[in-house]
Amino acid sequence: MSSGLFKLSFRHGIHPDEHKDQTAHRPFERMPFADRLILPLRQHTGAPCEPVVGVGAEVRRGQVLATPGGFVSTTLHSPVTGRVTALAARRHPNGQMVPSMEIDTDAYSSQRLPPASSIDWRALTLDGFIEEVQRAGLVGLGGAAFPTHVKYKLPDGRRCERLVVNGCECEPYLTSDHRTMVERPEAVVRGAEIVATMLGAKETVIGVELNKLDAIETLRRVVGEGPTRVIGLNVKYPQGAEKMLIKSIFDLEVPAGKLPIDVGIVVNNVASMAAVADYFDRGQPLIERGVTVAGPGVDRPSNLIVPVGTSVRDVLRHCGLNHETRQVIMGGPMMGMPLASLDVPILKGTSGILAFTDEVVDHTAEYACLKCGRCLEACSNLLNPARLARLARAGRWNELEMNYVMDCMECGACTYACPSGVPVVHLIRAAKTSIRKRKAKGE
Amino acid sequence: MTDHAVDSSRLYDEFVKGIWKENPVFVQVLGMCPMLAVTNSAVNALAMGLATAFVLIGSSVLVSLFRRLIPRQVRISTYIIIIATFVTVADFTLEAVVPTVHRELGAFISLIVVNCLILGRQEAFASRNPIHVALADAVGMAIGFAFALFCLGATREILGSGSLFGVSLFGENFEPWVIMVLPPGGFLMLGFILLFFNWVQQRRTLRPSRVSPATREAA
Amino acid sequence: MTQPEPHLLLRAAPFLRRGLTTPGLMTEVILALVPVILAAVYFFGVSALLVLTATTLGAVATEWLLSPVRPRGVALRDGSAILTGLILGLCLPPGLALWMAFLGGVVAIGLGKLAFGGLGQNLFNPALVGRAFLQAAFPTALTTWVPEGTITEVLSVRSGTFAAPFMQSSVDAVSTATPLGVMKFENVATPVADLLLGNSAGSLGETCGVVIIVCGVFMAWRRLFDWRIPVAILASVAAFSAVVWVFDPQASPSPAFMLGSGGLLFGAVYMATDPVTSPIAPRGVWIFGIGVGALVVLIRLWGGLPEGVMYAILLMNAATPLIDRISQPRGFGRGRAAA
Amino acid sequence: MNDLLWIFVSAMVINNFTLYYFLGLCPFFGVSGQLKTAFRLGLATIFVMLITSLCASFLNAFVLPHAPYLKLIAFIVVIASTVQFVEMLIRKLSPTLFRALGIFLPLITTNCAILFLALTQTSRDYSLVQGVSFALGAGSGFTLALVLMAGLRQEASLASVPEIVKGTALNMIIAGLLSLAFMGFAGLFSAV
Repeated sequence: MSSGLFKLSFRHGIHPDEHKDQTAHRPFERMPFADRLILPLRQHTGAPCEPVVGVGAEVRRGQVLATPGGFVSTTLHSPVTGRVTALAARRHPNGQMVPSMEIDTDAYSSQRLPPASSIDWRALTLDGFIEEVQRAGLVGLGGAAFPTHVKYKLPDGRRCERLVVNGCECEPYLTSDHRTMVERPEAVVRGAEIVATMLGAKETVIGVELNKLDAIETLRRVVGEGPTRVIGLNVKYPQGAEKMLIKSIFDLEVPAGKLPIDVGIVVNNVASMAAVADYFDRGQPLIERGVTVAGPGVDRPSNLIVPVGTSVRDVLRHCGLNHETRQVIMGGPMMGMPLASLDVPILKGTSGILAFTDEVVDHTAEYACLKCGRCLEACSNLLNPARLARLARAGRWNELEMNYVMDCMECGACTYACPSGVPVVHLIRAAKTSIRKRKAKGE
Repeated sequence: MTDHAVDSSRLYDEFVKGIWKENPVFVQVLGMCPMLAVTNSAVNALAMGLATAFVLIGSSVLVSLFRRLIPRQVRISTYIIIIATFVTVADFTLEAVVPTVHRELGAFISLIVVNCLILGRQEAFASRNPIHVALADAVGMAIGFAFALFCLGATREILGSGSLFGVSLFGENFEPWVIMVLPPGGFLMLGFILLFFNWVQQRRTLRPSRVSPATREAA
Repeated sequence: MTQPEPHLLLRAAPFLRRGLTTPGLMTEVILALVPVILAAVYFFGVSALLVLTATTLGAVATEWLLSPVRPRGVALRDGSAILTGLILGLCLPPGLALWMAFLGGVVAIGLGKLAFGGLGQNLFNPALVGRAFLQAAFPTALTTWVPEGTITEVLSVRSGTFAAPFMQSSVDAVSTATPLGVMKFENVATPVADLLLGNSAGSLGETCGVVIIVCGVFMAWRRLFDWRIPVAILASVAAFSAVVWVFDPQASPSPAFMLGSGGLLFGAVYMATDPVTSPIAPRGVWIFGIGVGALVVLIRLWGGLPEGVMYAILLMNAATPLIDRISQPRGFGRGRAAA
Repeated sequence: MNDLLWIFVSAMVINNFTLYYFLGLCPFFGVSGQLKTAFRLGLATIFVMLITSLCASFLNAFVLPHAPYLKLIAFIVVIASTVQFVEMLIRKLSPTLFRALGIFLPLITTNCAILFLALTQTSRDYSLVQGVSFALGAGSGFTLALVLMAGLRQEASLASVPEIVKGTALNMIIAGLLSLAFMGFAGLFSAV
């Protein structure tokens, strides 16, 4: 227990109300297969994938639908047995129309995965392993949906010394990672073991916030006396951000503009680890994921195993969407996406669906910035958000860059903390976009 | 139009512009050092205005007269020496005629030499124009400058001492706003006057657009 | 089975707020001023109330009339104009002519705040701008101190209070000097206990040290201001004056006297802590506080004026942009600590 | 010693050239938009003021007693040419220093603060050392005011200043408030 009691943390950050008890004790249930799934060809960061089946094709559950469109891209599998009915532009949760594949579920299929043998990963080279991970369609399940295999491609001259498994789940409301750790600790540890062995990491650390004591305990029991450590971390947002997690665990700051691998660390989400284990042990690619459905807008908050591509409307109906809902968020309440329509699919990176009613929707009126410094104390990136917001309003691009605006990870802590209701992170986000555009134009 | 008419209307334009449209203080914000330092009373302001006018007009005429004789390379130094000469004359004259005012203005009379307004007019105008045009310009600018000084001096004296030209305006019981004769009052008062000036300009530019539809209808 | 499509709100993340609001914070600060106001009324009677009303009216009227925020009056909702008016009133002498107090409120908001674009944009503390303007405009009236009252005289009002606008307020026979004045010009120190309990002459809000300290602790606890500012100011005043005092205990005031007298406590708690005009980063805040403390000691001990808190804070307000510049947070993964 | 200190402090903060005597307002408003330029101009001014003070002491001792009516012209001509000479010297000796300060030198020569320094020093009959103290005080006071002003103006440039206040009026108001704050230094060290 000793290591769990250390005050492990990073500087600044915020303590929003957790709202996790709604679902923290609800075990995963399986969401029934919907009649129709929509699978955008781009559910991950990077290039879209390229379809290998045409309209009208009969597909089995787990069959490859599309192959990677580049290295930073991944494979797409069919979450159901059924028929491809369309290959056309469909609404993406981000609001844009993107090329997607539509599949009608075969109502008479058992939807059983075809039996597949486990893969002898120990026989693989690192490059072979990376290919397999890409073939599994894995992306980071924490929310950013960055193709997992890309992280394993170590840059020249870099070695992976340590593997960090991210079980912080610092976003309020969300508990799907929590449930994964409690219900499938073996898979999490097994996945971590596979990755650590392949990357040659000497040390594996699973970081879990101390508001999930049962998860810590369960994981510790599974880990036993092995080389893997489970570390309890003080609860604080945004601890789930890679660099903050590394700071908390190792008291190490990843230099600005660099990646964790530059200090010899690879960070993976707990659910991603379980997905790795699923693929290498059972041959199951990433076709479904755990999603927390919560918020006062649903009558039955739950943790669901949802086939990727299921529409948000189906998921919310399954949990009893009520009439008071005013706002639906995909992801967590701090960094998630607001949905304009419910007819958008659950993606590989969707960790939660939150339905907010008027009571919880933020109605803060905007007042003048008083330079009170609360955003500064919230910013774990050690920036001066108040100044950045003012500069962003004035369009002072050069000064913004001099004040490290590009370091901002848009965690939203500044906006959360602002008593004047200034949309700090929105201004910063817009400024970053403008700066990137100007750079693209200029160079 | 005859040449003569063109000439006289141009003279008039050059003369008038300095008073309002290109007022050296309110619009060009030149010569602020004497502007603020000596305007704590109307008398001082006026004396300073007159002294500056004398130097400005005198040196403009002289520079314009010799404009073809002054070599380009040393023109600035020549202007400064001409100006300095006039300032010395003004300095000694004031000392002889109104010693009290001279004492109050102190070193600021000498500082007319480095008033950027005067040097600026020589460089930008007098050295490029015939003598009568230069004279019109100088007189206009001098009046504009003196007018601005007077405005500032008068307001500061009225608020700061409750008097104008030393004559008490509001009776015995008036509580003077001492700050107005102190340095901060100078800055603030000029700020207010400029603000007022901006306000007038703004209303002028706003008015046509606001009124135009109605006017058009009426027409 | 058919459910109505909820009319969905589209606002970008984050979707949660901490639940603090600017008007809420302002209200709390105003509440924290109430004990000081009550103390002022206790010591100076009705005239204290009159002065406070006049400054607040001046401030509010100016904000209403000149604020660019439309519709008119919306700018008043954040409560900052009232706060400015009250704080200004509390640093004026009791019995001041009401038209002067009103003018102070007008100048504080007009010149100190609205000229720069309103709340959050001002460079100098508005209340102090008003106070410094009055001090420079009417030096005599602003340094005419009536003795702290007794309960029996609660209703008495100085005759000059109601002087017609722009006219002198005739000076009453009874006037006295503040403890700092007595110290400066007669080298006699008022007992510290009297300073803390309010048994001395001075501005409305500054005489009763105990009340200010209690309110300050309350505000620090509610995190209404950065506690570092008053701590830095008071500690540095104590430290600097202690050094001087140790060398020359006869001619210089004791640190305790320095802390308790004049507007130091009031200024440190209510005026220097204005977030708009003080640095934002903790490091900058320390520099700011120590700067104020050093200037206070400098002006009080070697300057021509008995009291320097107001000027010290104004000067450090002026230096705040520069301090902010050198005390920027360093950025995660930058500087020494970066791996 | 106290005398020198008082001359220094007085010229620096009590009777600050810019905020009390309204001198050097052109560069004060012209250059204070940028902090870095403001600081460099300030340093250059200190330097020119030192030279001015030395020149004025020299002229007062050797030239002006014979021709008092030449005071103004002599000051201007001698100071300008000395500064010009020093400028050439710096350009030769240290190009870096020249790039940092040199470009400002000719500008400053025509600054009324310089002439005022020379005239005041003369009328107060300062000795050489007193003159140097005076020049240092005036120069650092000018720098202080300039740098504070630059900081404030940069801050104000981010504020939503009303249209009619923007520009010179705002600068005047900032300068006025700064000057008001400097009134706190009144009488500093006068009792010492």
